[in-house]
Amino acid sequence: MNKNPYSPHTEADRTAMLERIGLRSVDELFNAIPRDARSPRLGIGAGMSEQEVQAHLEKLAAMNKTAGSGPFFIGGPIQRRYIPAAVPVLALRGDFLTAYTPYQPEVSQGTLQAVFEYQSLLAELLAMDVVNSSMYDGGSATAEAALMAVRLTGRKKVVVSSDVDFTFRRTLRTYARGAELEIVDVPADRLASSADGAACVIVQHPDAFGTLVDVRAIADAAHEAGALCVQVTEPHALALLEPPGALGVDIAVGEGQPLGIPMSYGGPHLGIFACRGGLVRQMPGRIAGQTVDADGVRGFVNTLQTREQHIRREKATSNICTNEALAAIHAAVYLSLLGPEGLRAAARAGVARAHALANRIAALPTCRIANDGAFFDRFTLRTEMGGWDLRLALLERGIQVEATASHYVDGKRRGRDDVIVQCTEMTSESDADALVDAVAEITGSRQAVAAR
Amino acid sequence: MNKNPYSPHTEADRTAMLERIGLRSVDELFNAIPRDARSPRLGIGAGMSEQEVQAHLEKLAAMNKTAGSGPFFIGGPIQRRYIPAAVPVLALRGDFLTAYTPYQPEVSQGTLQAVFEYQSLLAELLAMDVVNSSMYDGGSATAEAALMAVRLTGRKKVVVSSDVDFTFRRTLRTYARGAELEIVDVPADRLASSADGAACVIVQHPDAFGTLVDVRAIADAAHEAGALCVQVTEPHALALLEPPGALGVDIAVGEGQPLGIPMSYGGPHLGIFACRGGLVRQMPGRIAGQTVDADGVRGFVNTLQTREQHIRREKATSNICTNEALAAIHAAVYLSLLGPEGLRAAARAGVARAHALANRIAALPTCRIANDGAFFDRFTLRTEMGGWDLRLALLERGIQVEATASHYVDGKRRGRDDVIVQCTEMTSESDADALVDAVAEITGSRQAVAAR
Amino acid sequence: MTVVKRQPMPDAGATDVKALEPLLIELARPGRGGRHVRAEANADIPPHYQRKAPLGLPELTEPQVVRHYTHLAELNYSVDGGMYPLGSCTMKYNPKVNDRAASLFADLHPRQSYRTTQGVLALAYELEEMLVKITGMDFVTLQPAAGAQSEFTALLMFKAYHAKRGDAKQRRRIIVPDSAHGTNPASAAMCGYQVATVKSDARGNVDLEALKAALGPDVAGFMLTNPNTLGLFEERVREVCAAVHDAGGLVYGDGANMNALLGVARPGDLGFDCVHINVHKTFSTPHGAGGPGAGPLCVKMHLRPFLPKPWIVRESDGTYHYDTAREDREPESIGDSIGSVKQRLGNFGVLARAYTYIKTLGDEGLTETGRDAVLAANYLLALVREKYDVAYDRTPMHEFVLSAAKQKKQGATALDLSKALLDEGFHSPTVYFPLIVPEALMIEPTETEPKETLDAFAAALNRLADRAASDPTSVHDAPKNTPLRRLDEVTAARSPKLKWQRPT
Amino acid sequence: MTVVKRQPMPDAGATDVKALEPLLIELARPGRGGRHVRAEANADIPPHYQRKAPLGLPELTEPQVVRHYTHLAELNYSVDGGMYPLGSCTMKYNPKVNDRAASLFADLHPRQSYRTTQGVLALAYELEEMLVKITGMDFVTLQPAAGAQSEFTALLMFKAYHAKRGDAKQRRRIIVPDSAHGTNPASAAMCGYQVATVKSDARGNVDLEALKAALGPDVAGFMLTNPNTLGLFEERVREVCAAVHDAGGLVYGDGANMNALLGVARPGDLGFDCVHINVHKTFSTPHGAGGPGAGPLCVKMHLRPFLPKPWIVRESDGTYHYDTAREDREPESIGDSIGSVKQRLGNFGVLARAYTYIKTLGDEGLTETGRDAVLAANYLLALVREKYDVAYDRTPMHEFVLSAAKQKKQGATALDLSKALLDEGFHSPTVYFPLIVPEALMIEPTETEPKETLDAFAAALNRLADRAASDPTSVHDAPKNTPLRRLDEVTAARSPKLKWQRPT
Ligand SMILES: Cc1ncc(COP(=O)(O)O)c(C=O)c1O
Ligand SMILES: Cc1ncc(COP(=O)(O)O)c(C=O)c1O
Repeated sequence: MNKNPYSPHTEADRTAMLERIGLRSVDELFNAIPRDARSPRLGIGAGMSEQEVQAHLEKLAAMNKTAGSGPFFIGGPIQRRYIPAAVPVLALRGDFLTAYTPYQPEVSQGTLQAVFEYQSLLAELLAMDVVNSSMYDGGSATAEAALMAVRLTGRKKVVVSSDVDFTFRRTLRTYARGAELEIVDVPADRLASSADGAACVIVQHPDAFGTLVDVRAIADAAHEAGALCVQVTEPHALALLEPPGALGVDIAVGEGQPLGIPMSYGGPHLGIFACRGGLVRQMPGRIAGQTVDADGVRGFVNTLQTREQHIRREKATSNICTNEALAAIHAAVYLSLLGPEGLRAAARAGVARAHALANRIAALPTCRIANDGAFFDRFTLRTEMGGWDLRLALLERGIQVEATASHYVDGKRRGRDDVIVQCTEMTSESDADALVDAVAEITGSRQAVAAR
Repeated sequence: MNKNPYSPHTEADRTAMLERIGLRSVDELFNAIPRDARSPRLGIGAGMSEQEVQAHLEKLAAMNKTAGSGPFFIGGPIQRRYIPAAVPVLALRGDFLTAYTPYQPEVSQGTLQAVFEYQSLLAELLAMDVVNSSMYDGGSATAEAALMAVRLTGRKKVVVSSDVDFTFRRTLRTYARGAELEIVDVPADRLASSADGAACVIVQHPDAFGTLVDVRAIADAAHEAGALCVQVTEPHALALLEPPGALGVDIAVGEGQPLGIPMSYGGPHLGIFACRGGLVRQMPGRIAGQTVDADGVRGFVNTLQTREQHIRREKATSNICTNEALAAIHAAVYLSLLGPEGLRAAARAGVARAHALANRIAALPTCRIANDGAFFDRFTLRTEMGGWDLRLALLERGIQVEATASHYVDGKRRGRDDVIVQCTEMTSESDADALVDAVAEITGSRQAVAAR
Repeated sequence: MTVVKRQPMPDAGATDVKALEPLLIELARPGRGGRHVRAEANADIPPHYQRKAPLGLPELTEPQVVRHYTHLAELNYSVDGGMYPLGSCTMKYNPKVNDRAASLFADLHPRQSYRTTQGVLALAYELEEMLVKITGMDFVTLQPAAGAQSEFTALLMFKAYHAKRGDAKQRRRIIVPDSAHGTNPASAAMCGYQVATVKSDARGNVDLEALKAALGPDVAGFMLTNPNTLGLFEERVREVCAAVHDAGGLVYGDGANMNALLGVARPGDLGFDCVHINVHKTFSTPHGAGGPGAGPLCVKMHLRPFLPKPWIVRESDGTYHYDTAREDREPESIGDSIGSVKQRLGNFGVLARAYTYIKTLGDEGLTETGRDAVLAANYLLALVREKYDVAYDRTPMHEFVLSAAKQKKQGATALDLSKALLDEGFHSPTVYFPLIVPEALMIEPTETEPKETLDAFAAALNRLADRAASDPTSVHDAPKNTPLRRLDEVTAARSPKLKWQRPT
Repeated sequence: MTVVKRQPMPDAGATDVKALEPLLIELARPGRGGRHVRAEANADIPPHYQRKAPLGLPELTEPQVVRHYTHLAELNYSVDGGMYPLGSCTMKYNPKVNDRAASLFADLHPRQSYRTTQGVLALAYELEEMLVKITGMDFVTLQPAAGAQSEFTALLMFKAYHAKRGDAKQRRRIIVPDSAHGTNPASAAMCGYQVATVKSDARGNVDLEALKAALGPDVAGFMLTNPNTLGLFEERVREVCAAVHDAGGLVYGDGANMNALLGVARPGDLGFDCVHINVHKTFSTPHGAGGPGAGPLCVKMHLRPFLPKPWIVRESDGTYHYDTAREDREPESIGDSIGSVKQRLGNFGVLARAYTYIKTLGDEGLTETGRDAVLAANYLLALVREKYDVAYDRTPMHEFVLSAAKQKKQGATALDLSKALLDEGFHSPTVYFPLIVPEALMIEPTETEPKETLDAFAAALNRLADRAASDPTSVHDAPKNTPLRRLDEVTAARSPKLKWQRPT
């Protein structure tokens, strides 16, 4: 029996194949390899049967505490949202899952139309002219937006709000090392005034802490200064908030994972990337476009490829090749299922629960909501003891939240030490109760609660 | 929004449809219904969103203790076996899952070839001439085998071994009420001598307690007496045991669930039904057969339908209509994946673990193995305290076994009060240790074990 | 499946037969195989019992198996792929959440203690309550695996009921309408009953006079489908049931057409003694290419004692167990129960899907379903009635039966039309059933087909009627555009090939 | 997908364009919709921020959505459906157990504490160890989302490495062979490097003399794919690496072709400073119609300090955490690390599949994979070499490049042949890459295609060569038998339609 359980070759096959090639042993195929480097011992161990490997992975999985196993308020760009049963059933069909990039459009119309529809759905949501077929994630999409702005303006300074998600800012700074850009972090309220000489101004709305931001003002200021305005946003929020396209934004980016894609500890996810029509030739990534076949039947192809690495090589708008097409298909199925009403309902649920929860917590003498303004579906909670210790204390009670204390970027740490509380339609009443009770107890305003 | 979330009809659609029909209100469609019986109040409650219904079912599921959650030794015809990941991926494709019985073979070749291959695979395994495309389960297959024997012999007495699984004997007796058959339960060793005047003799091998039975002798005796021999069997066992077709058996039946089908608390499962070629015209159930299409291309159809209810009505060989085609497709995929070696490995694993476990338990002074002869992959354990109480004591320790005490058929109870221990490839070393330790402790031979 | 003509696969393996897809044995090679279960070298089996017969299962790799079934799947028409208007089959959409919900109960064995399966019992108990409310009956058994087994179960109960009253011996007959589904007489026969048929009247109802004439002290019961297989509501259903009851018989309700009555009317209010439900029709569980299904039987109080065992009992503390197994022990007697046709809760995996569906729809959703199903059928009929004869010209419920008698005279039979419809990209209706309608085309759109699909289907049917009128021979060799063309069923039956022949 | 010509669907909705499947907006109707999430009526948002722009998402029912994507899926060719011999893409079989295993980790958030994700960290840590052993490197980052991001990551590390040694300013150039994949120069450019190209020699190796000539104090590094994109093992790989090192440069290993080297040779033993792995090629993770992938980067000791953060640390007690987050706090400094290109462990869901695959195969399975992959390629080449020009006539590794130059002269280009191959039921090879081979057909069979499929594929290729010779025009309008025929890419690019137009 074969050592690789997926190998079809019987010993008879191998012998016949060698004969046809005109060799006596497979080893002869490797004569070009330095002798002393051939057939290394790997030392990984023996192979396992599927049954054993499945059992092994179940053991590993059991060592984790899943989001669903207790009150869960961690969020940000990656969110625990309800995934309709039909999403994986459709998006994970072998026909999508095991296809390659659609190099032969005649036998890839499933992928190409689904991706074209993804682009169209996101264009509706963002009210932007053009959406590409995906980036790796929200972080690299943000970084690529900056690089695109640099190409468009010829400027090397990038101004970014310090209220942009810290992981996005990390990736931005890392990417910036390549082109040796100057990245300037400023508080949101100083963005407008810092646009001078910048290639772009990057603002997040709603921001990392859930606060709503007046993007239009920032976009206007940016344009004043000859800079572009890049908005980082979240798909569900746009069901209720004025979209980038209506705020004068030039490039809109974000993390698409909440659109029916599992959290999977950080990936694979979906980088949303959109821009104004006029900028498309500098856009990174693949783009599907509509056309017709030789019989005049509507069809789709990957187009504007002269932007891409396989044609333009070092002059390409990006090096991206393998992207996140399957995630884009997930998002398309998700949006098709939810429709405008469903998406609004999911978004409203997060907002309503967050606000209800914030009100209950704000009523605790030991706590205050630290957002500088109205917030959307997450908020920051400030207490005497500090967010870091509160997070640990909550974790001991099986409640998972995020602490701003871990928001370091390149060593530089943001001042505040709060806890961020994210709500979605998955946040239940009992989750909310658990959090309020625990916070009350930990921060010592038990009586206050009892009184209520 | 519609109350039925799956309904596509907008109010505009409904109005247009009514107009076309020439009515003003939908109510007018129901004039034939007695006034006082129209539009009853149902009182089930309001509909739920998918998210809520999923959460509700997860709550219900959490109220069960799954087989995988602890040492598990319950088995019999329904067994906990490893299901390769590819089985559900393939068998549950919408193309199979949401198709109907293949009434239009031109657009149902997927179902028909898969079922034809199921029949062929089972014919190989059973070494029988003909296998039908499925019965409801092993119990109804056993009952239908008796009815078929009655039709073939014109006799109304059915002799069944009391070592046939009790649920099968229950179903047999229930079915027998219809044709008013005489069902005679006899110990396996008296089967041969009781065949006189019987339509058939029903023997199980391996039997309900795992014991191996000499089927050939019984088949010979049955044929002597002009009776048919019906063997109840288990698919994995046949990878290692001489098959019914080689033992002179006329009709072979069994439960097909272990072939890649989830236990699902008892169904949907798969009734295996096979017979000698000469008997096929009296066979119940659907049968797929090979033919060609108008272009001479090989294809498959449901055939020999003149046996069936939709054609023969009260003269049909059975009333079965909807059967378990999808389970048959599961079994076909499972057998294709495992192949002869895989099936043998799975079968051997059960046998090896059962024998190892039996040896360890037999070594306990308080226990003895109560099988009357060599056994396959399950055995009966007899103790002073009785199987019933032992089972409960084990359950308190999170170990699940079956007690023969629950083997009542029509009120008549079998004498023995043992515990049955089933092993499969899923039985782990630690499961075995847990059982041995618990039995030792419960039955009070701790020291004896410690000594070891 | 998108309806298309297929060409044989290129990697068809070493076979010279013309085929869309090779057989597993044609793909197999000695020595191939995967590694799905843990290897185990030996098993201690006495030589006498060891298998000597060859174990001729094909040897394949997982990649080959995946391709094989992927190719086969693509040859199937399915509800996921298109409209499936099979009359009497209620091929509505099968919600995906139902499948996911059911999978939560996959790893449970029916012989587990009630102590470890409270969730199962709670679900089943509530499902029984819901079915009682939907049908207007008093009690339910979830045990039957399908409609036919439910019929058989009910008739066994009829027998036990009459036996209890002492006249089982004399009541040897079951009456069924001439429009009845084949399983009805077949189930009666399996119960040892003689089957008598009553004809339908001009309006498609049971001929009440004929029924009365047939009724007598030798009648055990009457089996009635309502709406019947013509898609028509039995206009004098209460008189029919009363007549049977007056004769000491019981009325069996075949609930295969229950979709039309959801929230519209309840069999329990119409005189039936019991009714079965095909959850694989009415409650959206997928049909699985021929099964599985589930056929819960709902009965009135007087039939309760005869229900299959075990029964679920709910304690005041909200826990559940089986009446026959408070301590998981069977009782000394199961009383008047007929026994059991399947263990415990039957096809629980299917029932869990039905439960999920009913919970999702709720009162209003169920009612909307019944009303939309009937509306859709009437709309579709309105679109095609000019071109086809309508078997019985009455307002149908959820389905209707056309007759292609006119087209047959023109030279195109119902069979021809059904095949030509495949070329149009639709599955065909049920044909040649019910038997009392010549060239029957039995059409059930269900509530889940959008209006534009109904329009497209009607247009296709009407195009075919035109072709039948203008150029009937053009449909004789249909279908042309399907994976295979018409199959030779005659040879298949005359010289049956029921399993593959190993290449020698 | 079985390769077949499709006809537009009958329930194509209200669209008059000729199309295989309508667009979502063509299927939508105002007022349609499902009920997937809990209803929520209000959300407190200041008017200034509220959406005023219309939210033009299509309104559909779940049944419509299921049919739509089922129809679309059927239009795709896939590995599950057939052989996919795209050179450089390693389209091997994607085991189903890998997907199931990965799904066990779906409900975990990357910002959870290491305390609640020990299983994740244990898996990732062991995967790093396994990759070290397979590549012969010292350390690994799992962060890069794909090969290209891994290249970019590595080049950032090169830059940091040279900066640390003080000569980053002068080292502005990256050298790539003329056979390099497009991502190589593109990644270099993203790092602000100038890109220089060295030509290949007559045997398809890097022209060592040309390389030496190009090397100098201004060179930061050299990017080498081995086996290269011609499928050829770099015969003087050690001299090549040594030359680069002598010039103070670093050697990047593009590991896209690692499948050929599994258990056969380790980049770490050949002189590379680092190598990336496309787990979506070598380690069987599904390509998802264009992604996701994962591109772990394996490096030698001297590059370790520059690896992206965080790093996994294993405590003596067998517990795991991140070096930058012992208490989930970030450090004051990340040292010489370039930062991070993705958070924490990158595409963990993909990496979990790769881990499952490696565990399944083990040492012997991996070795057999490399050997079978190379054997299959050489066998296939032997079957087709008479009819096509072979770009470089040497024993290839896991793939080989044919030139259709001869056929082009006859009147059939590589493009024509690739389209005609679709009609034969096979996916086409990679065409027109590498750029240095005229009319390139780059063919990679992988180890999972059975011999009989290789034979069938070779027969098809040879049939096409014959057609090119006898009747070249016959391939000009291929494909004829696919869902669509050749698409008009020119118009698509000249007047781009990049999203649907709402029907007005
Ligand atoms: C009217 C009618 N009665 C009974 C049945 C039998 O139900 P089942 O197929 O579930 O056994 C059917 C299903 O075909 C039917 O249509
Ligand atoms: C040789 C080579 N290098 C690099 C890449 C880029 O890898 P990825 O697509 O994962 O970004 C590829 C994949 O196409 C490749 O074939």
